[in-house]
Amino acid sequence: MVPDQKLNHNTTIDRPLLSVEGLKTYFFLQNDFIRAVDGATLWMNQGEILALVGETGSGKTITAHSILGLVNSAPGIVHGKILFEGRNLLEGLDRFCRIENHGETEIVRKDLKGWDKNHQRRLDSVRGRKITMIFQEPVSSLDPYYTVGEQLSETILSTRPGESRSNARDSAHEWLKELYLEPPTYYFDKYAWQLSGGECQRVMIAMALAPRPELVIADEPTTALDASTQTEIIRLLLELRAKYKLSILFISHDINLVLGFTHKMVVMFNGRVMERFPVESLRNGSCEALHPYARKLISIDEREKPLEGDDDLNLAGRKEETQTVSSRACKYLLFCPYVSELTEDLSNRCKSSPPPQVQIEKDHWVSCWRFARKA
Amino acid sequence: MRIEVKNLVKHFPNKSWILSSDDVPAKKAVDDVSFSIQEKEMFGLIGDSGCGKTTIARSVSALLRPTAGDVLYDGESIFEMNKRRFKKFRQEVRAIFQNPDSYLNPHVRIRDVIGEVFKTHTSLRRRDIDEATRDLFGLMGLSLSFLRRYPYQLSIGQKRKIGLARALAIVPRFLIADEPFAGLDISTKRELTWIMQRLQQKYKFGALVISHDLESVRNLCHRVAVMYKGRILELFDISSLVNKTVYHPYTQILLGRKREGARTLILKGKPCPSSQETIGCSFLSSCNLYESFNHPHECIESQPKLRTLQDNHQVACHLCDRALKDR
Amino acid sequence: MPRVFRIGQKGLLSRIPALTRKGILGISFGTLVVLLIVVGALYSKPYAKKFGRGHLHLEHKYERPHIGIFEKVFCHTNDQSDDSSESRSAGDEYEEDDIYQEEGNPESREDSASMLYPLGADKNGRGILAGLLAGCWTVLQCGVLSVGLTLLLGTTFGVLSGYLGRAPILAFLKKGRLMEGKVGAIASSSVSLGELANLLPTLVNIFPRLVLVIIILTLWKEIEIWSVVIAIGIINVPKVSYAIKDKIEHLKNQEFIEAARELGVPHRRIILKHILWYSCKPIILVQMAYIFAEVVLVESSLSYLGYGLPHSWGGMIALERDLILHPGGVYWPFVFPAAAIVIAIIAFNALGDGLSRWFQTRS
Amino acid sequence: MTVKNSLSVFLLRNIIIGLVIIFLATLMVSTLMHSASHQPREGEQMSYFEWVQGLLALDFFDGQFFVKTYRTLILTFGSLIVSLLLALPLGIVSARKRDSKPLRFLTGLADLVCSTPVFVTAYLFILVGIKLFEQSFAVVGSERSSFALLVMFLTLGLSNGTVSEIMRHAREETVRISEQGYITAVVARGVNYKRHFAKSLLIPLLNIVSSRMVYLLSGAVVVEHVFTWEGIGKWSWDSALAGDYPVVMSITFIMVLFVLLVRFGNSLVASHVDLRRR
Repeated sequence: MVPDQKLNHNTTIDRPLLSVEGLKTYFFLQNDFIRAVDGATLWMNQGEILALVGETGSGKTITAHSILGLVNSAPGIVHGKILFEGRNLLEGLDRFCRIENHGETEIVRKDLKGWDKNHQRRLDSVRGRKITMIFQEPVSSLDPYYTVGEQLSETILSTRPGESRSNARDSAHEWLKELYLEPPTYYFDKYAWQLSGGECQRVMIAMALAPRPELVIADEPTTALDASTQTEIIRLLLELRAKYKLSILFISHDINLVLGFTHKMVVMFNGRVMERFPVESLRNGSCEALHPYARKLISIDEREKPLEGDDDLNLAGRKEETQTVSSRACKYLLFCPYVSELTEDLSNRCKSSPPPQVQIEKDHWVSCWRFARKA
Repeated sequence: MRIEVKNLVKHFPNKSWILSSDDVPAKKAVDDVSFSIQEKEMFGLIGDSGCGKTTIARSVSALLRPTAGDVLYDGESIFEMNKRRFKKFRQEVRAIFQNPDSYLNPHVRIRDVIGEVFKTHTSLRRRDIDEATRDLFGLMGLSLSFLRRYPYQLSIGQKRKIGLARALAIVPRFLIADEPFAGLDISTKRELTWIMQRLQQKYKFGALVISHDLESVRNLCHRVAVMYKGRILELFDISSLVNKTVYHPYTQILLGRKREGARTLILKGKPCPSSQETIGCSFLSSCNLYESFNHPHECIESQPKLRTLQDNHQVACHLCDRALKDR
Repeated sequence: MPRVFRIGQKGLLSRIPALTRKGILGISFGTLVVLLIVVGALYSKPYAKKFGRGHLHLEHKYERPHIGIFEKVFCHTNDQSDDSSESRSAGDEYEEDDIYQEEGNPESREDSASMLYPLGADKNGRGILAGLLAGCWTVLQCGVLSVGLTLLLGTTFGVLSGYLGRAPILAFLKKGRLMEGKVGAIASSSVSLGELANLLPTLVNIFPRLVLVIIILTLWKEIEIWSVVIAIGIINVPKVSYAIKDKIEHLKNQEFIEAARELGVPHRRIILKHILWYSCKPIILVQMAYIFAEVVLVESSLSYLGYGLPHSWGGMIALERDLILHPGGVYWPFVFPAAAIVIAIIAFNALGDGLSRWFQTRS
Repeated sequence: MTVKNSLSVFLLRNIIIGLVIIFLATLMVSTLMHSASHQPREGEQMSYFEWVQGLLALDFFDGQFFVKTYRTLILTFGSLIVSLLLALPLGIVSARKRDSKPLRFLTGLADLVCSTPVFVTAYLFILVGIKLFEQSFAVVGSERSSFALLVMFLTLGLSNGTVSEIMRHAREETVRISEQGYITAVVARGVNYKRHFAKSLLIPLLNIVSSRMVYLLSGAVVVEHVFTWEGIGKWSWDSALAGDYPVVMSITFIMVLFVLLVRFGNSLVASHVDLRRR
């Protein structure tokens, strides 16, 4: 179990382990770009838990997939830096992809094959070795045709070349024991469809931790699970984090859950980062949300009555409106309650260019033009 | 007018091939559950997936014949109703289904989805039906542009609303909502809750709301039952949820997903091993009372019965009253 | 070679992939050929009346084609199916318009010859074009009738076996304690109404189709259209019924069927409206196209083997069997019918493919 | 229940169903034959039960019968291999590289060419053979050069839409599988995904192959006619026309048995790979 103070004053060294800068991941559908991630910028330090929070379609999962290079539908990643341990995973890939802006229309020229080849080569030493991932649906992300143990030992083998099969089996058993899947011999020969969701998720965690990674990306690891299992899984994650000195990028849509145990929180909306909090001071109320969207998202549980425009948050109904807004404008422009009281040049700025990230205090950043002016 | 569920039991036989006799023990989805819902009462049924709450919903809406037990509507069993009475029941008791991607026929426009309700239960003409549909959408705050769309053109939240509209098109006296909030974002969930509250205060229909987390029914329901593995563990008024006087450890876990609760729960206490089948209390494997009372034997030996702890607060646990004394 | 993603208007050429993806290309090609066949079929009777089809003109044995490009084509020795197919489709346009301009005056010898033999003549001095047109008529008749029969039977069996599903037929025996334990389990779990309804398609499906067809055809003394229609119609039943069965079994996991039941919609209406009309329409249309291709295939093979209908493309090829082994530069008697068959089959397959893509993109 | 038990149950179930189907199929054929319009020759009026007795006494299975069956099986499997060799790589690769124009063109071409009827393909080959190799393959008699055999395989394998069918399925299944969550997970683990991919692709491929078997057999009828290759396909056709009851019955029996065996093997392998199928 994790002692309490380990969370409170965070024992994290201030060396950015992972930092994503201006990442853009697009999809192309029916003659139009779906800007799943549109210039997202976030960073996390060694040994801390960063929560990436947003609603469905805010591009948090796509961000995670882009970090690991799992986006395989065209055009995919078109721009940005992904620095892991100071090394850019997209080093020199921009020569394969050009973005041309002709006023509002945007043209992307991407050599998919060349990009892919080089990207994979850069990822080889990182993916599955230093960065691993835990997925949302545990059962469907395990191969139904191989037993759990086979897949686990296969993972171990692939990370430690030259290891004998029997050793791999043994360490697989150890890992199963470590995740309280007792007796390991029983679970080793099970198929994913013979186990419950929680058990599958534990196996996934074992697979994610077996290579002794630096960073674990947990993509909504508890959403598909039951209430009672959720807490167990998170407990496990924290326990193992303390044991192996992991950093965790925890993606979730459930703020209440996240506020419980993370260090920093990043709120995403429509593929951009809106605000970044130190969770501790947010919990004890010493800092409060400044961005209208973040405030709406966080305070939503206290309110009994709806704010006006609450139902507008899902964009699917308002596609035609979003198309009228420039792709460079602030993503929240359509819903921003302050639009009316903005000054002329400010509103022009909101419409014309993406807001910068402004530091309010330590670890508290907002990307909104209103504060850019103050700062 | 009330709905009463009496000792409902439902077994699902394992899929039987030819030559494989049914010696395989059938899966007990619902195991001797009984509760009753008064008129104009919102009754919440909370539990993990696979605890049998959907089975209960489907038997209450007469889509599934229980193995044993009965469901009474106005004191009359819904499985022995005559045709006319049953048709009336179909009109008065309506359900919202679980999966928004599949309870709307992907090839049918929304207009016809709603229109079908009127076609089945009323003898309105085309024009009147369209009129009624438009009124309904106005009431639910849905834009009329949806009428021409197909389900795949809507977001999950909108599909949910359409499902609600479909259920309330002809105002029922009783609503069965199976996971009406599953898979929704917080904001959309909120909005849907507000809509349901408003309509309930307007039309005063009773409801059986099924959900997997306690929070979503907190300010919707009047009474809540917590289920686990086909049994009801705790049954209490919403007031005791508000001032946190719930006693069963499982309910406390469910409640614990509130902020500081989550914190304490996640940080204190050890990860428990995966649950095995027991003859005793079904919750034994992850019960912390069981730990703190150093493993009393009655928990292992007998399945606890649902018994009254305080006025209209029932718990099925051997240890809860002891825990109460110790407080 | 960078791939370009561009918002907004695109050139016509760059749209072609999208068109194929949506299946519009396939659909248009298919419909074009279908129209050609229909026109040919309709025109076959008057053409035959005008210039005669049945009786022999032995002096015209292996008359060369009277359309220039074909003479050029057949100066070259070897030919592949695809360029001959081009020539065939080109030939169609030729037929139609020079028929229409020649309509009035077939008196002068050359004209009548060039009218009779625009595509040359066969061993018995019959016009190839006349045979092709007659074949169009046969294919159309045969196809429409037998596809109709297939759809009727297939839909019935499919709906029965899919909707009844695993409802055990002998369950009541178990309930009535007539059969205990293993036997009861066997009976109730093995023989379900659905499987019973599925029996005939299964039986038909395990037979080599041509063998079954010939066995069925021996029921009649001589071949007429009905026997062929029934035989071909029956052997295609499994395709439809399986497709519909699978669809329904997929639908059963969807909640909207249950939602309709909850609403109180009667079973008959659920089957007819929700299952057949709303959900199975696409499948039925797609299967229709594929089955039409099958019909062309089987019908031509039948008459190639000498047990089919009289005026058929397959028969025209069969007539030249021995010629094919040693063709002295005489290819047209079997190139044109072969091209006709191939194009027809390809067109119907393309139509089915296009339809399925079209329906996929629509939902 | 344990795996071994379930396996035996599974086998028994398949065998019983197979027997029932064989019985019904032969019964159906015999009724058809009896009600056929031909007048059977003297002394060949035979009832179903007599035939069954003869079958159990193995009367009909003389050397000639086995030779012909053997020839047809050779033809069928050979052409199956041919079409698999062409269809599988095309289908899978075209699904992996969706936006490569030459591949799309190639698959389209194969799709078109391979839906031609058998006899047309046969004549194309014959013509090509005559033009290029100065020899015709349609030699009367049973002995063939291996080259001629190959041509027959090609003929049957490349026609009647077998190739296009298998190709379509391979393509669709490849797309479906590569969208599965577990493939993504495997890639994210940095493990080589090919093993997982192949194993998931196996079952659907077996299904389509076993379902194409019937079509190949019926195509064999025509091929044997064109190349005068004395197999049971041609034989069944002729004897059906002649109303030769015992021969037709036993050929039907053999063919149905063959098809059922193929399916049985398919479901056996499938249930071995995927335990859920038991």
